[in-house]
Amino acid sequence: MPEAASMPGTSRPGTSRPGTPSPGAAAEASLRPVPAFGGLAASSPDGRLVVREREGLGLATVTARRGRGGDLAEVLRASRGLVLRPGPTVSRAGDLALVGTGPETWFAVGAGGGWRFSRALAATLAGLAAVADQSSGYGVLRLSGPAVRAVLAKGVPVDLHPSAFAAGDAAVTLAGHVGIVLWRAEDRADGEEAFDVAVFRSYAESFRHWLFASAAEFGLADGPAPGPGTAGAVSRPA
Amino acid sequence: MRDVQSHRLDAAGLVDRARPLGFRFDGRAYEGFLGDTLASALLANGVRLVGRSFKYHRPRGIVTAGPEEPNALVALREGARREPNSKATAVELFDGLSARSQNRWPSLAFDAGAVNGLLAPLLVAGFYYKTFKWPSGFWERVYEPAIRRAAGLGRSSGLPDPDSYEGAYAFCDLLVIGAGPAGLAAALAAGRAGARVILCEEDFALGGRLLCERDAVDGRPAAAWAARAVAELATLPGVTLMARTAVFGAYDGGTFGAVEKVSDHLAVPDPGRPRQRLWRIAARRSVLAAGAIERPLVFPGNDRPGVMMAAASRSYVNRFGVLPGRRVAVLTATDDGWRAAFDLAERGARIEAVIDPRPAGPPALEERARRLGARLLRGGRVAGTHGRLGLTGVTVAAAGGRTERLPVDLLVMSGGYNPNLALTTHLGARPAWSEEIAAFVPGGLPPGMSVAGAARGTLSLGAALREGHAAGREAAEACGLGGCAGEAPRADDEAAGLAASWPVAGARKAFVDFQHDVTVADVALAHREGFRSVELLKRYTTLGMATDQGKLSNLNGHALMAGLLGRPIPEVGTTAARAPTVPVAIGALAGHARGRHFKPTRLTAGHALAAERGATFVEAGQWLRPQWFAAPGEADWLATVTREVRAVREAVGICDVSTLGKIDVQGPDAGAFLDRVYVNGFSGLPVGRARYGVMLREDGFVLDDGTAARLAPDHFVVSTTTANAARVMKHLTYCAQVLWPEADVQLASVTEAWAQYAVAGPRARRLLEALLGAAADVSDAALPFMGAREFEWAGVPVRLFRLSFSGELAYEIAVPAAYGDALGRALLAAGAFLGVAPYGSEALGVLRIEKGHVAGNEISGTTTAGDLGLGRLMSRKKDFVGRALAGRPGLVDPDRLRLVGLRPLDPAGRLSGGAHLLAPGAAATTANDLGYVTSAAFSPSLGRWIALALLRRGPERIGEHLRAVDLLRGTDVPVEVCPPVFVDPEGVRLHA
Amino acid sequence: MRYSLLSLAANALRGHAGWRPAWRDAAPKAAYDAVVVGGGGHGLATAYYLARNHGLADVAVLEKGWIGSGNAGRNTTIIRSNYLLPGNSAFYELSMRLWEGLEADLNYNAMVSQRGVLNLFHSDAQRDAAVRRGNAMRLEGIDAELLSADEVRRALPFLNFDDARFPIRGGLRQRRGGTARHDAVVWGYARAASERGVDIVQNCEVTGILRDPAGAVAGVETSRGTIRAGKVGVAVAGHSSRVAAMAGLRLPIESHVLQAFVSEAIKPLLDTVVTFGAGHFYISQSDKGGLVFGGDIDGYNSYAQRGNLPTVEDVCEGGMALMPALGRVRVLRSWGGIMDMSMDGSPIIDATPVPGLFLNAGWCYGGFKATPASGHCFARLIATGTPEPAAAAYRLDRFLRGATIDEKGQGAQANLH
Amino acid sequence: MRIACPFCGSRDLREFSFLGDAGAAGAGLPGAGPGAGPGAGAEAGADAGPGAGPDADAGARAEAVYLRDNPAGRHRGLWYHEAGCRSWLAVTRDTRTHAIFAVELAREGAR
Repeated sequence: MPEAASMPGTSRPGTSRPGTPSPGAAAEASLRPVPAFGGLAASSPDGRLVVREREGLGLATVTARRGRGGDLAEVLRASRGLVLRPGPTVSRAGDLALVGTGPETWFAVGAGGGWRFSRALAATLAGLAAVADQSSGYGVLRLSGPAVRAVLAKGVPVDLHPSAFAAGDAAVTLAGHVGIVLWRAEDRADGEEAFDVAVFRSYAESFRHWLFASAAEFGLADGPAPGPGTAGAVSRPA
Repeated sequence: MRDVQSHRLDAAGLVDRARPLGFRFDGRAYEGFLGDTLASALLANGVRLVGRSFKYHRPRGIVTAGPEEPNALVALREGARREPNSKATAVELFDGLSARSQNRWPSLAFDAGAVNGLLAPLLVAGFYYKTFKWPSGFWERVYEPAIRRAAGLGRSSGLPDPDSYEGAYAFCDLLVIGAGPAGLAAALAAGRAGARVILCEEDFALGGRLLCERDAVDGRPAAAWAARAVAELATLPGVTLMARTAVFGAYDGGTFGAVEKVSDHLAVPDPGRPRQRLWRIAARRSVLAAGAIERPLVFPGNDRPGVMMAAASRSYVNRFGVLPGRRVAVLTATDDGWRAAFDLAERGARIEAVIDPRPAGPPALEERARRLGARLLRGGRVAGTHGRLGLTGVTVAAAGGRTERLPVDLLVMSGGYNPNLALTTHLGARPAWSEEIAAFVPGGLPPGMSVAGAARGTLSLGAALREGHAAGREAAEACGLGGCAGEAPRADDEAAGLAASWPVAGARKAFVDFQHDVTVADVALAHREGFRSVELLKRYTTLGMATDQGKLSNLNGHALMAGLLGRPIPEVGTTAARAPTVPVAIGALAGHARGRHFKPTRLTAGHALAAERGATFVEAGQWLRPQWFAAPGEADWLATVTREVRAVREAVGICDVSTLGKIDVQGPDAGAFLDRVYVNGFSGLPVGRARYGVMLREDGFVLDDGTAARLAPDHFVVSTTTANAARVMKHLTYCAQVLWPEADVQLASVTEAWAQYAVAGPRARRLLEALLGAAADVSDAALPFMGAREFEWAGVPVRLFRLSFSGELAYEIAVPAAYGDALGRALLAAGAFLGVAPYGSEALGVLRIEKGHVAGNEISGTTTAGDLGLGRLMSRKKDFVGRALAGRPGLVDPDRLRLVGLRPLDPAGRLSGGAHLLAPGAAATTANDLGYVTSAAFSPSLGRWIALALLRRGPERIGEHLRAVDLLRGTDVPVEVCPPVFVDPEGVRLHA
Repeated sequence: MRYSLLSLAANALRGHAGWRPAWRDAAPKAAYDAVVVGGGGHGLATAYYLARNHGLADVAVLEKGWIGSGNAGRNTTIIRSNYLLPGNSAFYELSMRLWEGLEADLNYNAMVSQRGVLNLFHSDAQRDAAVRRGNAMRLEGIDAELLSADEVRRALPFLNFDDARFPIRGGLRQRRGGTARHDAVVWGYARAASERGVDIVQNCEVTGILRDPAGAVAGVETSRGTIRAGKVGVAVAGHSSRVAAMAGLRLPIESHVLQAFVSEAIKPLLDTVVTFGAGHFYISQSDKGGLVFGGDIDGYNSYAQRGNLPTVEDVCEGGMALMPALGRVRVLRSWGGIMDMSMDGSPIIDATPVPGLFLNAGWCYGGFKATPASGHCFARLIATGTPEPAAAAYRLDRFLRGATIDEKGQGAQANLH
Repeated sequence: MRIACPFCGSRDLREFSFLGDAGAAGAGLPGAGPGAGPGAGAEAGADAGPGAGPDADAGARAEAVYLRDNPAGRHRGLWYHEAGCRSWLAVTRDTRTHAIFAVELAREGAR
């Protein structure tokens, strides 16, 4: 209990006003998702760093059942045309990417689908892997531009030089005190390097502060937090 | 009105005379140039008195031209940006710089503290150990405050540092430390071969001694060659040049710490830029090319302003275009020192004398000196110096002993060179002694490091360049890069010839450690009293513990001790060097993590909603949780919490419980796995059901508690407490990977993936019915207590558990966290007609205390399941983590403290956490201590304060009267011991 | 030679030529009644109290390097008795009482400075724990007081109150706590022990423990030859496992490195000892002006007297979070000591299964403040074979019995204590 | 210090946490694998008393849990790549020099 307070007052549970159900909360309402970074999009004035949240992704952790990694790879190849590369790398096929995050463990990224993505993946991998939906668990930012490595170097203790971290390479690591999953994305159309960073949702604001502080010298301005606001209110189906 | 630069040369040097910079020292305005240090600018203006010494407050001037400076310490900048103890020799001049002298009162020229000098006979090394012991209590009140006031140098502003700092990581094939001749050559060789090279230089200019000496490299003036080398390095794609960056520590695995002074050369940092940046550099190889530091000579009065190192005098005249003195005496035990006479004379100084204690030396030097009109005193010495606040003369003694006073304003000295080898010893290697240069040189080296140039004891320029080149080439080759390293640069192999000139006992007021006022006599006293190991010498006299870290003083002190012991210097040894090699701002080492960003802040998906509803937030580990939601008119938090608790007990409340840990446990062995990590069984749990479980540590004490629900035969979701979420995940990972690697079980933390609200109170079911409609049947039959369901509602997957922490009819409803905000709003909207109230962690705490549920205050790491009344959960039919050690006698001792409830005998009595329990009439002693209050709360349901407590033989004492005694707050409350469940002990509400 | 202002003045007149070594640098004899292994604070204090309290002066202290070269000279000089558990609080309070009389007893100014120790708390749960601890202290007769956040602010206005990630909600203060000059404690005990006839033998490393045919201790093998003794006390914290292994013993101890730091000397800023409750950080200011601070151990077992950067950064982050003015104060030196991290965070002062071999070990971070009581209790154990009541809980078999003394509740993981 | 994680590659010390001597892992446990374990169907007996009774084996197990060789030299310890791939690693390292000789996944080199 906090330290000091008067003896309890005599206030009654004043909010207790029984009545009738509110029609606005009808069961058939649909819920609007709030992206982890609130749909963050920012750029330094000269384009040296561009930050954009990748919204609506399907995300899942995939862990092979004991001894079934080979079967899992085979099923992915057969069903999705995805050739699973070993180690901390990204394996891609179409809209599906599997980021190697640990032995026999992947961070699966689908270009869309949200929470439904993991359902489909789990069905594909039934008996071969544990699949856990993480589409809400992480926010994913795409960072790109000529300053991107200089900014990441301020918190990521991994060598991201192209000679050490090539296209398709991935790392589970830190950005400052925040854990991240990081992978080299396809280079931008102008040839500049791009990285995807997945951050646990609850850390989004702290990561965002670190990112903007670290990129301030490149002109990425820190504005008001575009965190969850009223955007998530219940809305009726259109 | 600014002073003219009286000692600035018209030409010469690398300062930019077109860029004048105004600055102030002790309030007086001066002018210097871009490229100056504060020290060179002060000298240019004829300022010689710069500071006062630590103990005797003796006047002190500028001795060196680098970061080894012991004397010229100033307070830099004003206000919250004040930086005490800044070395004027390492401060880059900027326009508007302001500096003040330190450790003096009322003024630098007249310092009352100088009275200490008169007391010097009493204030010898370690004097304080022998006195100030009497009378008792005087130490803290009288002696110590006086000593403390006198000690210290500069003053901290005490204000929050307004500038920012940051860290950064860098990786390279080769780290070159020092951009002097050897470092430039190494970087060129490796860079040309294609290596990723980082070249760090502490100075703002690259070139090291090349900028300060009148040498030639590859036929060019040294400084011009350095400029060309730097220009070439800048074109090499793999090379990163880092000026103003000091490598301060070598750590394991080829990791180095370095601090970059990003903005210290500016009045204030540019927007978005930090003041300093901490680099952690991981290097496959490293070349230490940090040069060497010239050693002072120890003679009477060697600390007077106007006595300067010979190499420093050349830096001032050659690099900064400043003549540090007009009438000069040179005291040198090296051929190298003679160069100062020639360089200073070249720029107009009159050389009065060259005193060289060596009996003979190269005739060419003597001939050249004679042509300058200087007197030569071979085998001579300096017997004393004169001048109250600055040098006005020296008394020299010729070989025969005849003394003579010479009028000089500058005395330069050269006692040989100490290689800058500290980084070689950070991982434990010890230096080796070199008779050739009479100094310690690198012995062992950290893995992957090589040393080149003066840092290795190589004191000729040509050899340093060759060594640097070779080291760079070899490093590139070791990294598999065989590209062309080019040719080694060429320069003269002029020898620096020297003879050891060690201080001897007996000289008066001859200083070994300038800043700490350690004299020859102090070292002798330490020897006399048995402090003869160099480490004991250091600790007893404080030799080498000043801000210059003994860079100038250590070897002279150790040599003196060696002489007193009659043993060779290498046998006496040297003290261990440890990081940092230069003092490093604490702000730089902390970087971004300060203030509100000291640790990350974790926010739930319901945070914005809670904020809108007026929540007060509280830290729960890294999370922020709503503590309560104050309503208008409520007198204080207790009124608020009381209302929230009543809402739950009488209507319905919702509480964001997303911070609880959630671990997905899948696989054919998931049930068997949980049987092993929980004290109770889970493999028999039906699908669609949840169970409360307790985990133990291997030592048998409770680790955590929570529920696990079975969603499918091979799929559980385990919940943990907020505080232990990471620890439990780590523990389960350990169990799965290390203890039972053969188990087919897969773990994933899904804490972040789900937003979860508790919906609690007699109207909870009605709220859910209103919310979910036909999507789910929440009747008692369909979802009984401890039931768990998954279904889709409103387009999202839902997990609905019938769990209760409050003891009321209650549920926990979870949706993917992206929909958490919407769920919270939907719950409030759907429940408005029921009087739903959001409640915070405080009400949650009250509710659980009323129900006797244990939490962090009870699961403290020292309680057993039995202590907490959970012993009956411990299965006897299976083994589990902690079972064996839970059976140790100490853990099953009936005398242990066990969980009970307490209520004050006086209904108005108030209880507080941390009070101890005593029997009525018992004295307040440890022997009578029966236990303590773990958690206390005002119970709105009972209308009185209640508490949980851990009490010796607690359950046996139910009904007894005791006292809850809080000696800190002065309360003594008679209480009755009762069962820990205060509300609805039969669980009727729970099963409603 | 007695130390006093008078003797100092008298010597000053003679150019300080009259001083004698503070202790005799003895060569080892062939045999002693008792040998103490380890010339740190604990070993020297043990020898002193053996001579002073038990009349046992035929004692040698064997030090492998120079006296005080281990943790005695590598700590942050804090003294306090603000312990929670009965097994600890009585012992550390005995130590505090001995500190309070130490200088008169030793005729040596060890600069015992009772400037107070303030432990900050940052949450209601931490406050409850602080109150519990404070009350436990008061029950033991130890001074303790609870400070509100406002009271802390009045005392230490330069702490971070306005922009803190974990706001300061108050503190628990022990006024009698404070600091002492660590090296002087070593020298004071050495001088006093030496005056009572104890041989202090430096550069003498123990390489083996001699046993008689019955298995009892008969002496030690050293780098300076065999030394026979019927009683051997081991006080080599940091290296206890290595010496115990010479007698075939395994200990509930892991060796870990703890780093500490001192800043450049500045004028008085901080007049007490402060412990940050929301990070691993504690700080005080030495009489010379340096801010002395430290934090957590590096976390991996080690015998190298040095640590790594992550811990350096972690400590400095704590410092900046607590005292934002530290940004422009510079770290001057760092060092690492090897801690005997015991499995419950509390020490061991006990006889061992080897007759005649006694063990003083497992001090974790607590060794310096314990110096006087450790020596006092260990001397009694060695001399009489029975433990001092204040140290009776520090038994070697407590882990097997389940009678651990776990102040932090971390369990059997050495690096968490 | 840098540790070469078999999965992630060479990583900075700050990503790892140390547990203790690899030899002490699971010392307090019976050592049976899940297949042989009495896991299935094991429920707390309704008649179970307050806590387990003294265990005859407790002393021996406690010794294994608490006592350490604590060598100055080569040592095999368990580390957790907490901020990386979350693998438990067995790291063979010299405790005097911090030189690392071998790093393996604990799962593969388990007892």
